[in-house]
Amino acid sequence: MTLLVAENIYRSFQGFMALAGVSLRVEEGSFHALVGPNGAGKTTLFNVITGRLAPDRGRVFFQGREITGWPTPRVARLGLAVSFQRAQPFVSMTLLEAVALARVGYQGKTFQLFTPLRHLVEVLEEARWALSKVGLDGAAQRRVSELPLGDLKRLDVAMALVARPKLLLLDEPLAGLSRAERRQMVEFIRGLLRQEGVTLLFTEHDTEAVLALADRITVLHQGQVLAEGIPEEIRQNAEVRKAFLGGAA
Amino acid sequence: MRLALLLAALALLGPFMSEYGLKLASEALILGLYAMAFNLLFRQAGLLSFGQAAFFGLGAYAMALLTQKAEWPFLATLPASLLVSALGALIIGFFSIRLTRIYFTMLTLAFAQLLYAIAHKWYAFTGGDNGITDLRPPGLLGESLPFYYLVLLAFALAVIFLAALEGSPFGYALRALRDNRARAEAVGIDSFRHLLLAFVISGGLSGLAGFLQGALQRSVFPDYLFWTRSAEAILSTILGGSGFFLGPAVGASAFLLLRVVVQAKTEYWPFFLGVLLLLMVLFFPRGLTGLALGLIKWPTEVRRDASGG
Amino acid sequence: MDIGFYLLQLLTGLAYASTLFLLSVGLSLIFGAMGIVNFAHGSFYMLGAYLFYAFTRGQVEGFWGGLLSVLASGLVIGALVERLLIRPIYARPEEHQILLTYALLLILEDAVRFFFGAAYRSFPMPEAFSSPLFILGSPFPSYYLFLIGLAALFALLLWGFLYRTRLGVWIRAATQDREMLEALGVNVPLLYTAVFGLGIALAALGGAALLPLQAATPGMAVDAVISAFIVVVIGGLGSVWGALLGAVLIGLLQAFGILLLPEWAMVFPFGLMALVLLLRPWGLLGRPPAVRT
Amino acid sequence: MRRVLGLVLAVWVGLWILALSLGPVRAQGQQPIKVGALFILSGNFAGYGKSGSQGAQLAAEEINARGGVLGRPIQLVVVDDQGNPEVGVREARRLILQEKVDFLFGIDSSSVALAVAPLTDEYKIPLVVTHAATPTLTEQCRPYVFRTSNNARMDAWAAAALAATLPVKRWANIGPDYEFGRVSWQDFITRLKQLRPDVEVVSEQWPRFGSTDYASFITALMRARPEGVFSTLWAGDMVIFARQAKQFGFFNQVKYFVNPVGAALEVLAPLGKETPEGLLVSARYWFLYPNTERNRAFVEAYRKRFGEYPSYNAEEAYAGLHMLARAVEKAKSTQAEAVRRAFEADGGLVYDAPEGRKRMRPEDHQVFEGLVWGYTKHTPDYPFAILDRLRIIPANDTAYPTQCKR
Repeated sequence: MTLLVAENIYRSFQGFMALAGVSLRVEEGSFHALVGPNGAGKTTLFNVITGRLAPDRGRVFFQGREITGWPTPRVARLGLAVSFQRAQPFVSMTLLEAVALARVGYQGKTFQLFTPLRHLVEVLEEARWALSKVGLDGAAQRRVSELPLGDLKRLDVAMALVARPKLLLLDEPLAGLSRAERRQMVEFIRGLLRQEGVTLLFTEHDTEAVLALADRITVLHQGQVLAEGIPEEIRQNAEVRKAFLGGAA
Repeated sequence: MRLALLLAALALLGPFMSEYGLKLASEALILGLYAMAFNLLFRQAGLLSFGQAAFFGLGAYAMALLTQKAEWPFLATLPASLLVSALGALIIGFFSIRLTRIYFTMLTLAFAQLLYAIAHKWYAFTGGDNGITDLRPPGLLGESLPFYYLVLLAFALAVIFLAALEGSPFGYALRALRDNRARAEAVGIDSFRHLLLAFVISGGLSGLAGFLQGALQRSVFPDYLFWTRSAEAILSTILGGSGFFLGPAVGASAFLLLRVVVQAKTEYWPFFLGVLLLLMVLFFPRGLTGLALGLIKWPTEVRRDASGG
Repeated sequence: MDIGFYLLQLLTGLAYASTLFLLSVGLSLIFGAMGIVNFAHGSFYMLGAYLFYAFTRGQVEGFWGGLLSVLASGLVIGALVERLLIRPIYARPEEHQILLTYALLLILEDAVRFFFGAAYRSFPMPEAFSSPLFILGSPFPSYYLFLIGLAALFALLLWGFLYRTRLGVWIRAATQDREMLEALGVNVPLLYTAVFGLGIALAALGGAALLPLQAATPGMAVDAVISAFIVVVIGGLGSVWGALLGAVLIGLLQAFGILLLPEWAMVFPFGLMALVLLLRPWGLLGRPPAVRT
Repeated sequence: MRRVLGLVLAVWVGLWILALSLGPVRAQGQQPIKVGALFILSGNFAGYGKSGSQGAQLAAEEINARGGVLGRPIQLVVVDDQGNPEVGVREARRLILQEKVDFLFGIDSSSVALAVAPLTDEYKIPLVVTHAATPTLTEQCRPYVFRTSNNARMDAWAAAALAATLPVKRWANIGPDYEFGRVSWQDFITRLKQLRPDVEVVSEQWPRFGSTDYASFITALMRARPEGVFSTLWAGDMVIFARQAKQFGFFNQVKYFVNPVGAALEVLAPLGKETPEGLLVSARYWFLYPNTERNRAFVEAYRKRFGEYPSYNAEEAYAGLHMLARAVEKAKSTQAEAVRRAFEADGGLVYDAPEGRKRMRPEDHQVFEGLVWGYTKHTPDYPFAILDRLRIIPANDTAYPTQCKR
């Protein structure tokens, strides 16, 4: 079953056409990579899907239901979680509180004014699960403001994971990580997510990681889909090589 | 736990205070409640509202008009005051929350001043600048001690509610929106609805403070809606230390006491108050509470809890 | 339909606008360049009026000299206040600036009352402007024309300064990107001192220039700061032309509004401000804040 | 250093909390009669409050010089109510409960007077109002509130009585947009229409109270071509309006400018030689009237003590305190009920103040007195304009019937 459909998306910023008729289909259970040089429109497409930006033209469907133009919170509550390229943590909280709040957020139950967060047993368990999945369960009580960048990235992923999302969007999960951390994140994505049966749509520059992880790839170039297919097709595709490698054989 | 201790102490202190001490303590608690209501918006949601006087005044006028013109019994006007000020907050919030930073602050100021002008000009209904007088609650509540306990009860309930709210999912959601609005929205937190509810709660509590102040002062005037009244909430909160849960209440009582004490001594009290505020901003940015905690060196555990960790 | 009267009413509106512009342009400049919300702006306006009275000791001959000395002392006072009080709190959040400037408001009001007493201080009308001009038969005070001219002159001077001089370019750049300026080797702290000094000097001059038509009273600061905020918010925080437009709008609104609705003169400014904030929050000529991605 | 500063601050504040809440310190020795005076000592109207407090101070010194009242000295405690009703109530309570005053006194602003008045019933402490002019206070007929100066309705009626004698049919108004301005105009024009049904109103202008620009209002007024303009602009508003209107040639076109509070020295002094001549103005007291020994002695004493001429606010406070002393002597007690009866006894207490005879009306505790009007005129021996061609409106012309309604 096709989980996410983006149909003929157009989006421009003061004349600059960021997306010119992009279509994308993400099958359930697949690991779909969205690749392309900077400015190709990857993040813009992400923002359109998550509702941060409304498309000029085109429609977005999730589980067959149209969500074009829905605001971000409503899209998130459908089980479409996103983790940003630049981790933006909740600095005033501990890790456990941040992830637990994310859980309540996805459930749409943040309008509870009287029951303390720390009494919501189910939520805390889910939060600890998500933290353990990204290897941060030991630091649950530490303050977010004291975390190094690498951990912040993993916390951000945990905040998406805690939603038990149907579709997880990762915007350049490897950006800014050291070689060791990158290898660890790739392992995490391949091993864990398969296990949880999560469908993943992610953007990434590191072609080696993309080829290792993705079972389908869409290549964006100057706001248009240059090519789409399984990793092998993409590797041989002349167009892709020309665009990426500047035409060198 | 510390909260309960403090409230109990205030309750026990009641009978030992002089008549004037009771009046002063009541006003300090009322202004403390008002500053705490402001700090809900300011500290939790990161919104610097300059229009809290609008809700303070609405609550006071609701009580005054209902008791004077509609002959309602005093306590019956309490829910009405909360409702009117919360409704006012809903309307003003609906328009203001879309804006950010200084523009939000300025729009809330504009709305409050509009209400001030209306209260000032609608002579037939609000009595204009003659205000509404003779609002002494009949019977028991007209006496200082029972009224002090009413104020203390209102203050206690509000503070307990705010403490619970701070630890609740809603409180965390507000702080998430303040820390990083985009990330909070990405985890399903709808910023407009959460901030509006926080605005309405803050408005209702400010209305409660206005209701009590009107009864304490036995009169309500357009001045309740004037911008200097909104500034008072900000000054008290920063003087007391906005980073601490009870900071605004400490700041409000200190602000009131300083005005009363310095004013009794010299005609140039604004000068001394100004110098004190200057010192606070430059040397004690964490406010009196930060200063006090620094001095007394409480065990760090308590301090972490006090700052609503 | 007597054109003469409506022209006269237009002129009175512009006259009121010029007083509002002189009062508020400094506030807009300071907020624009430094993002400082200066609640004591009205107090420096009041200080200018009282200093003008002190320098000239109320003697009409001292008029022109008085204006210049107020401008100069305003610059110095502004620079000192920035250097000693504002600089330590740049990094601080907005509410600390509000608290500090509010404290200044309290201190200045009492200092003025202590030195000058509570009586109203006014200044005789200089002879150059004592005889009114007759426009289509009805007299119009020449001093108001002087004020309109002064406001227009300052608008032009500021425009030239901000858009045609290197210092001006730096000041405008400071609003967008302070780091970039520092990268270019601009001494930003000194720039801020200069801007704050200029803003305060303008406010002080505004206060002084109005004395022949008004009177200095100990409580004028609180009222002045509210009028200044209304003008600046309507025009657009940080835009000098915005302050001019905001002032003209309020001036004309009063001049013609009182013909239609004399009852509601008091509500006009706040109504207009709320309307502008609802439709265009960053003001008519202001720039929308950088959209956070 | 910061820690020490903080410690000192904390201890200082703590001490005061203790002092305030535990009760007052009782003054020993001969029990003085304590009078708590509320005046505006900061902001735009500080000038009025200062002269009021000076007048009261002079009276207290005179009373104590002759042995005080009932053998007890009068102790005046002056506080700043800032013209703010809430501050007024808070300070009044402090005076009653902390300073244990026997009487409250003074009050410039009408809203403060209306806010403090209910406390007189609650604490049985009499209040003598010497400046606030709102007729509403008189209509409330509170048992322990007394006003020893005339109220705004009396001024309006006096103005109407005078206006009726002027050759003027087309009237206009420019007044501050709040209760005092509104009610005064209402009373003036209704009363004038009773006396001269032929008058008509050609324009009403309502600048915001405390505004600093009247240009548009002046031109709008002049367009309506009124022959007479009634105005209750006072304090800084009147000073600024007069200066701006003069620039427009307003006073040449408008023959009669009538302002019941225009003759306050707080207005005439700052205007100095710039005051337009021929304005028909009044104030509750004009220091050059009446030309009696009593008044000259008062003016001289005040001038020697404070180095300035007494304004109406100073004389009203002076007379108010003396009248209160007279009532206490008559009552032989400072107890509220006794003092009330003393004020009301045999047709109402009469007191010969520097300005003339004051008689307290028993029903609503409002003093009725003759009012002095005059046309402004410059003379070499005063730095400000004085009143010429005086017109005295006798008390019974301004004594409107009692209307007690609360």
